[in-house]
Amino acid sequence: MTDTATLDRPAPLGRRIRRFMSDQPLVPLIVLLVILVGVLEFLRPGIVNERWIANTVKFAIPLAMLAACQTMTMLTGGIDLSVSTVATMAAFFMAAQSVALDPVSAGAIALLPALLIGIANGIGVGVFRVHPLIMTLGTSLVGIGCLQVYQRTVIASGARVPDGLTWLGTGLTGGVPNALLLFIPVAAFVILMLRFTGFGRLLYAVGDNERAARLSGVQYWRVILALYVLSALIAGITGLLYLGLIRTPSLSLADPLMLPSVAAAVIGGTSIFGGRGGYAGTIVGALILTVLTTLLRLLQLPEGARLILFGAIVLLVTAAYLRLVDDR
Amino acid sequence: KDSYTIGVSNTVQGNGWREEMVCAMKAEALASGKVSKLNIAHRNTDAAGQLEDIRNLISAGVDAIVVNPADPSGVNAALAEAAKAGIVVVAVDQGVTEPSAYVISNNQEEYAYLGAKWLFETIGGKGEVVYMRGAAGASADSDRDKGFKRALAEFPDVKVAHEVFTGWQQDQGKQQILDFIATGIPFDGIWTSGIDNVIVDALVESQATLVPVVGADNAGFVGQLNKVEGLKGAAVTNPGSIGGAGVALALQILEGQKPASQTVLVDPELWENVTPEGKAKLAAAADPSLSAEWPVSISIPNWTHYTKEQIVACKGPGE
Amino acid sequence: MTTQPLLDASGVAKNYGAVAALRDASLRVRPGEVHALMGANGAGKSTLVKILTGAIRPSAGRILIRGEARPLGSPAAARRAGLVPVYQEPSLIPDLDIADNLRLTGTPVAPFRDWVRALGVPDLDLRDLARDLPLAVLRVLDLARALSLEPDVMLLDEMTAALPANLAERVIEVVRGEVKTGRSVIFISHRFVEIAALCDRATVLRDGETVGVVDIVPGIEERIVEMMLGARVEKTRVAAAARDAQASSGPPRLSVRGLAAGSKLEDVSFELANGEVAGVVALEGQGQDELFAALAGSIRPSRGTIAVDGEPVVFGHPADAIAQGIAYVPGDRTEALLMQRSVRENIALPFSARLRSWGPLAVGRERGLVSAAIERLQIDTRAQREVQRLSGGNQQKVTIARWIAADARTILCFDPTRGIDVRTKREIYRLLRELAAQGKSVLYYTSELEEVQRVCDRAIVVFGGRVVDVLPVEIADEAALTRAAYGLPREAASLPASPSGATP
Amino acid sequence: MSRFLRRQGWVAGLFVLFLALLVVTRLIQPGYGAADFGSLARAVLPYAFAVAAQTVVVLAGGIDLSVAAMMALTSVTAAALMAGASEEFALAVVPFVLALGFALGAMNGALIVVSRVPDIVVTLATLFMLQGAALLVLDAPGGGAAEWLKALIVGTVPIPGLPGAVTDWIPKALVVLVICLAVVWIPLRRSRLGLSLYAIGSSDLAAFRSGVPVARTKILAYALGGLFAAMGGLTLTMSTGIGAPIPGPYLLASVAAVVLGGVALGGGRGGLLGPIIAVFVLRLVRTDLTLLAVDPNVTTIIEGVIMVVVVMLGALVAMRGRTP
Ligand SMILES: Nc1ncnc2c1ncn2[C@@H]1O[C@H](COP(=O)(O)OP(=O)(O)OP(=O)(O)O)[C@@H](O)[C@H]1O
Ligand SMILES: Nc1ncnc2c1ncn2[C@@H]1O[C@H](COP(=O)(O)OP(=O)(O)OP(=O)(O)O)[C@@H](O)[C@H]1O
Ligand SMILES: O[C@@H]1[C@@H](O)[C@H](O)OC[C@H]1O
Ligand SMILES: [Mg+2]
Ligand SMILES: [Mg+2]
Repeated sequence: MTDTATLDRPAPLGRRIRRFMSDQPLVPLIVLLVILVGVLEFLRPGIVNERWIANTVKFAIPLAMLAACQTMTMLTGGIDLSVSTVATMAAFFMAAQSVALDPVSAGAIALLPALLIGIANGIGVGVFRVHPLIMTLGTSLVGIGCLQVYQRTVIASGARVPDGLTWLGTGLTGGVPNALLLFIPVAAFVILMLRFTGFGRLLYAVGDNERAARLSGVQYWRVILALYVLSALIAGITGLLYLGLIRTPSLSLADPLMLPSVAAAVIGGTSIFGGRGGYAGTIVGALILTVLTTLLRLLQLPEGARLILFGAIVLLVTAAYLRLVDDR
Repeated sequence: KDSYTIGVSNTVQGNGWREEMVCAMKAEALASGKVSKLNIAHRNTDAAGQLEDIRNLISAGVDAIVVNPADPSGVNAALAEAAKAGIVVVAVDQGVTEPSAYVISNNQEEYAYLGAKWLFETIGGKGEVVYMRGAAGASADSDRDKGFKRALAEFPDVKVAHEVFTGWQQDQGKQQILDFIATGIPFDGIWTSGIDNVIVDALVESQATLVPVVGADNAGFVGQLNKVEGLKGAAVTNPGSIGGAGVALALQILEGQKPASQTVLVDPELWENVTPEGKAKLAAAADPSLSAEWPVSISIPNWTHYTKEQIVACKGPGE
Repeated sequence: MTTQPLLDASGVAKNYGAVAALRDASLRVRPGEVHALMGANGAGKSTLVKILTGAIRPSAGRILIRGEARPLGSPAAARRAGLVPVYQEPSLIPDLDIADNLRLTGTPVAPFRDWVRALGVPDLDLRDLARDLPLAVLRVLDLARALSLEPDVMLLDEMTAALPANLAERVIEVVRGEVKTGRSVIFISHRFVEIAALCDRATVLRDGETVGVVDIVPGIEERIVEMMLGARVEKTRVAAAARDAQASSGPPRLSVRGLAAGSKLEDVSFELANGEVAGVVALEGQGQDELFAALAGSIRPSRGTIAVDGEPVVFGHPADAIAQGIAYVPGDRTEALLMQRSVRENIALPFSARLRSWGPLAVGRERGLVSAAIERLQIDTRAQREVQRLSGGNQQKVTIARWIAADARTILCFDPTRGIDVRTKREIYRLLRELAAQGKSVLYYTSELEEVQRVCDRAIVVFGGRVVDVLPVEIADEAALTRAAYGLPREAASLPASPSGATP
Repeated sequence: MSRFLRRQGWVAGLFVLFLALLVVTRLIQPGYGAADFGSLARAVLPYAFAVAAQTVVVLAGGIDLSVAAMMALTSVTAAALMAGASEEFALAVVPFVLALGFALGAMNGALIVVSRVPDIVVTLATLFMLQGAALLVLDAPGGGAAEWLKALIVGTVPIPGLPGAVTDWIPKALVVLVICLAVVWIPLRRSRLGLSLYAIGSSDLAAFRSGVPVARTKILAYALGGLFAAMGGLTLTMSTGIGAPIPGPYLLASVAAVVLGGVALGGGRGGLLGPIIAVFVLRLVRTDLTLLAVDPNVTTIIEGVIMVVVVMLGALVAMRGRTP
């Protein structure tokens, strides 16, 4: 049974397109991505080659992974502003611990702060009902502070990026970025989790109507705790990958990805108020932002004009997309 | 008196260079034996925030304030108030226009000029270069821009193929250069404002031609100049240890030894890996034990008195 | 008719995406009449009200006021044209106090106060925040606000649905007085008693079209139902099988002793047997909300005990009650539904709630259970991708279907037929009886007293936070229930043998 | 009384906390006096205006991620216009910059209304745009400020009839702050427009049905936010004597102070006083940490913990209040 069954006469073409878009929200996003790539190729013929695609994908992956955290938390009406700090912490701890430890132990230690911040966020938001914006901002400040204290120990011991991470972050195999080896499973996990697991359902449910979820027996704090822990762990893993890509454990490593990660999720069609959206759109959103960044850089505009265009385009795309998809 | 308290104000946090600067201040304070307490305000903020920090330090009753100014004139008001309260004020790394303040600074304009000139000469006085600046709007960046432009004016056949702001962020810089490489537009050299090792990484990873690269004396980049096969390049010194020199100067003034001039400029040096002398300097300077973002010049002769252990330990008096 | 209609709407249509909420609605209202707007769930009544009051714009149609086309682009414009609504949902600003709410809408305070008093709320403090007031009071305030604006046409969309009997009566009285002054009222209700008592004529909508206009005369009820549904419907009398609750063996399904919760529920004891539908009857605010909330695990009782199948239980969260097979269907469906999610996800929600079902979904099983529940409740799934696109009645069905699918053993229904059309109501009655026949038990609060005899086995009457009487279904007619609900003793004549499960 | 405590309890509590912190400050640094309080007031200025901007918008149910960028743009505009200009010229610059802020804020609001994109996303986009515009105005810190403007926030106000010991504790910066906020806020709060603002924040559907012009009110809320941000930008120029195109740390600080100040993120509940007191508390905490010479890195941790703990406490109090 579909909506169409109730129609007396065929709807006008415009409405049919809209309905199609509304059922297939990925299509307009992909179209937009293709258009952007087209513009790029038009401006600089030859730029769109294998190397460029690999490069774009390499940089879109960490962004898409942090945007996964935003997607999941936004579905519950939240947001996770601690992801960039968590990623940076994981990267920094990894580099510092790798001097003395094997990569696996170092990685485990590196993900520990992620776990702790995730738990703190989950308890604050889920149990104490602190607004996610404030809670994650607060833990992020605490995290940065701890990192700065920790950073001193590194000055003495030095830092090292494990070769495995470098291979994963920067390497290509047959022209294909090795980072996909990490990203594809993560993306598949997030997409399948959201669509086909009980936990995924609950994320949408608490985001749509927390009271209703409660009356159906859903224990909010458990869902939220699990969510923010998961978000922090994904952010932590992103940090490790990003370390392999940039290969310098700076204290502000992942900061520039923070706001774009929110933008990618929004452009990808996830509602910041909860209950609506998905990860496939976010991935395309991350690609769109990455290509857009390249495009603006190639235009050789003054920095100020570049920022203005960037903001304007993000806004325009989001607005157009909402119009297109919102079948009401 | 041998138990001074010294206040410190810095407005960029989480940048290796600035961290080294703070550690140098602590180490110098400890090594001098004359400082009982360092009172450090160290956070990411703007000139207005720095005004607040300096005023808090005045409230705390410190004997001297060493400041890395967010702006040459933006914090003058608080610096003047400090001077009025009898507090010795020393600005490090960048100058201030407040006349009562002492300045001990790296010469930022010269820093850029030296590196750019070497680069333009190395590429044979003509060609296209990529100009990778710092943070748009930061004063160190605009000073360096003056130096770069001065060198550019001396080489009419050198063109800027691409000018970008890295924001002094490693990842930004790396993505920017990878993007540019991917366009296939030829270029003959790269000048960076200290975001250097990731640029070399990018060239190597993307198997692009290794063009000459100019950067700062950061440990990571110096290591690359020594080791990376086929890489021509130069590191221009920009010691973060200037912070230690600032503390030393403040102590001298407190002890009654005023310097001849209000402003002391530490001139940068250039270490390239083309000539044997340059290579020797680079080899001597290399320090793989340091974090890649830390400048290798961890001390300034005649100014700082601490040991490497002390600066690396990063502990001040009483810690 | 020679008198010019006060309001004349014709050919009104409204499309929501693919679904036409209204196709061709017309409505003519004369000065000084109470005009009923009737129709089954999803017929488009609310949509028409919103169009007439500028809350939404029609896709097509012509609307004349006193023969003139007036702009109805916004609620403010509609108000200037003399049309003032009371919507189904409270329209006061939750975070403003009443005085500020009045100031915001330019409502004169003195008449407002008078109306509030006339409507049966004597002690209103204008400095109270709207969010702190109970739903019924908010409804009354909305009406009083509309009245004090002295509109030409007042549109009351299921105004009485959430009101207890005493307040509903007051509303009817006030509205009747109002039309004497020459104003008109458009009145939407699914309660025929009210329609008969109040209205002069009725316009009947079916599937977004006006299918007839009738005068309200005795006996018209059957005819209206026929028009609304497009077919004759048998009128069922007492559905409850006369059966003995004691007969079922074993401990009672639910037994409540000395329960107190919140500020209103003082001391309630009763038992609910397996296979029983027990009615709960109370005036507004007698503690019934707290009673249901406590049984559902939503709030913690301050005193008293609850036992399930003879075992004492303590509920800290609705999940605990659900684990015991006790499900709660709130009266306000926006409390129970995920409005942006599909019918299927809404119905399947309880399946995923427990920690051990957080993993992969059993898609096949879920689909089976969900479609069985949809089938059983005959939910109109035309707009199933988002529950918010369903009509009110269908939304209500979804809230019940969820627990049919989850196979709950006990359902706590809080006024589940509020604002629902006759056919749907009957479907729900039938369903609840079927459940009882299968040995399940239902606790059924209703604000419509006549429902007790249609669906319940007995009526537990709560007054002042205590059980004041338990009436067997045979004598639980509206008169008897009303007396009891006001805390009056039974009339001597009708006193039968003590009913089973009465308060000790 | 209980009504007052329920509605204003949080603000009263914050104020007590502020007084307690002042006492603590005196204990740490017995010499802490009027001049130091003046420094505090000046430090508070840009934050206070940022938080005022955020508060109006949040009350109306929105959020403005562009406040800091807006402050940067208005600050550089003022500084660029005043550089080398006469003292009198600044008389025209001030209203111009305020009008600019108002207009840019209105642009934020209009974009939200027209595009139907959520506030947080629109202002995220305008954050980039305003920052870009600031860089076009001045690509490096610079410009100037009229002397009279700078002097406006230095020193104290002699109030005839009051002893110096009292007026010493009334720094000009505080007077400027109070006047600027009061001139906008008090008439607003009393007007129907102010009610509309709370109404759309509390429930835009109910507001719409009550006849409130929702779109217009929303645009106005953002415009007022822009006006306050412009005041904040001006105070930046007044205190530093220059304009800096890179936004300062005012965005996150403004959101934090709004919440600490008892304004519900989501709209409709709270006032301006709470967030302003919260700013004073947060600034004084920093002063105390500096006076104590706490390790600067630990300072960040402490500020984060304070934010989280205070908000958690507030949440706890609110939960207690809900279940009687
Ligand atoms: N936003 C929407 N999107 C899609 N369809 C809608 C929307 N709103 C209403 N409809 C459809 O329009 C029809 C009429 O709905 P409406 O709510 O006006 O009916 P109603 O007469 O008030 O019914 P009820 O008595 O059940 O509330 C229903 O079939 C409903 O599913
Ligand atoms: N602003 C809106 N945007 C989109 N859909 C809306 C909006 N307001 C109402 N609707 C939808 O329109 C339909 C009819 O809404 P309304 O509240 O009138 O009906 P209802 O609750 O079914 O009424 P009742 O049960 O009282 O007859 C519902 O499906 C509702 O979700
Ligand atoms: O080299 C730079 C230094 O001079 C500046 O002041 O701070 C950041 C550094 O990277
Ligand atoms: Mg209706
Ligand atoms: Mg309806």
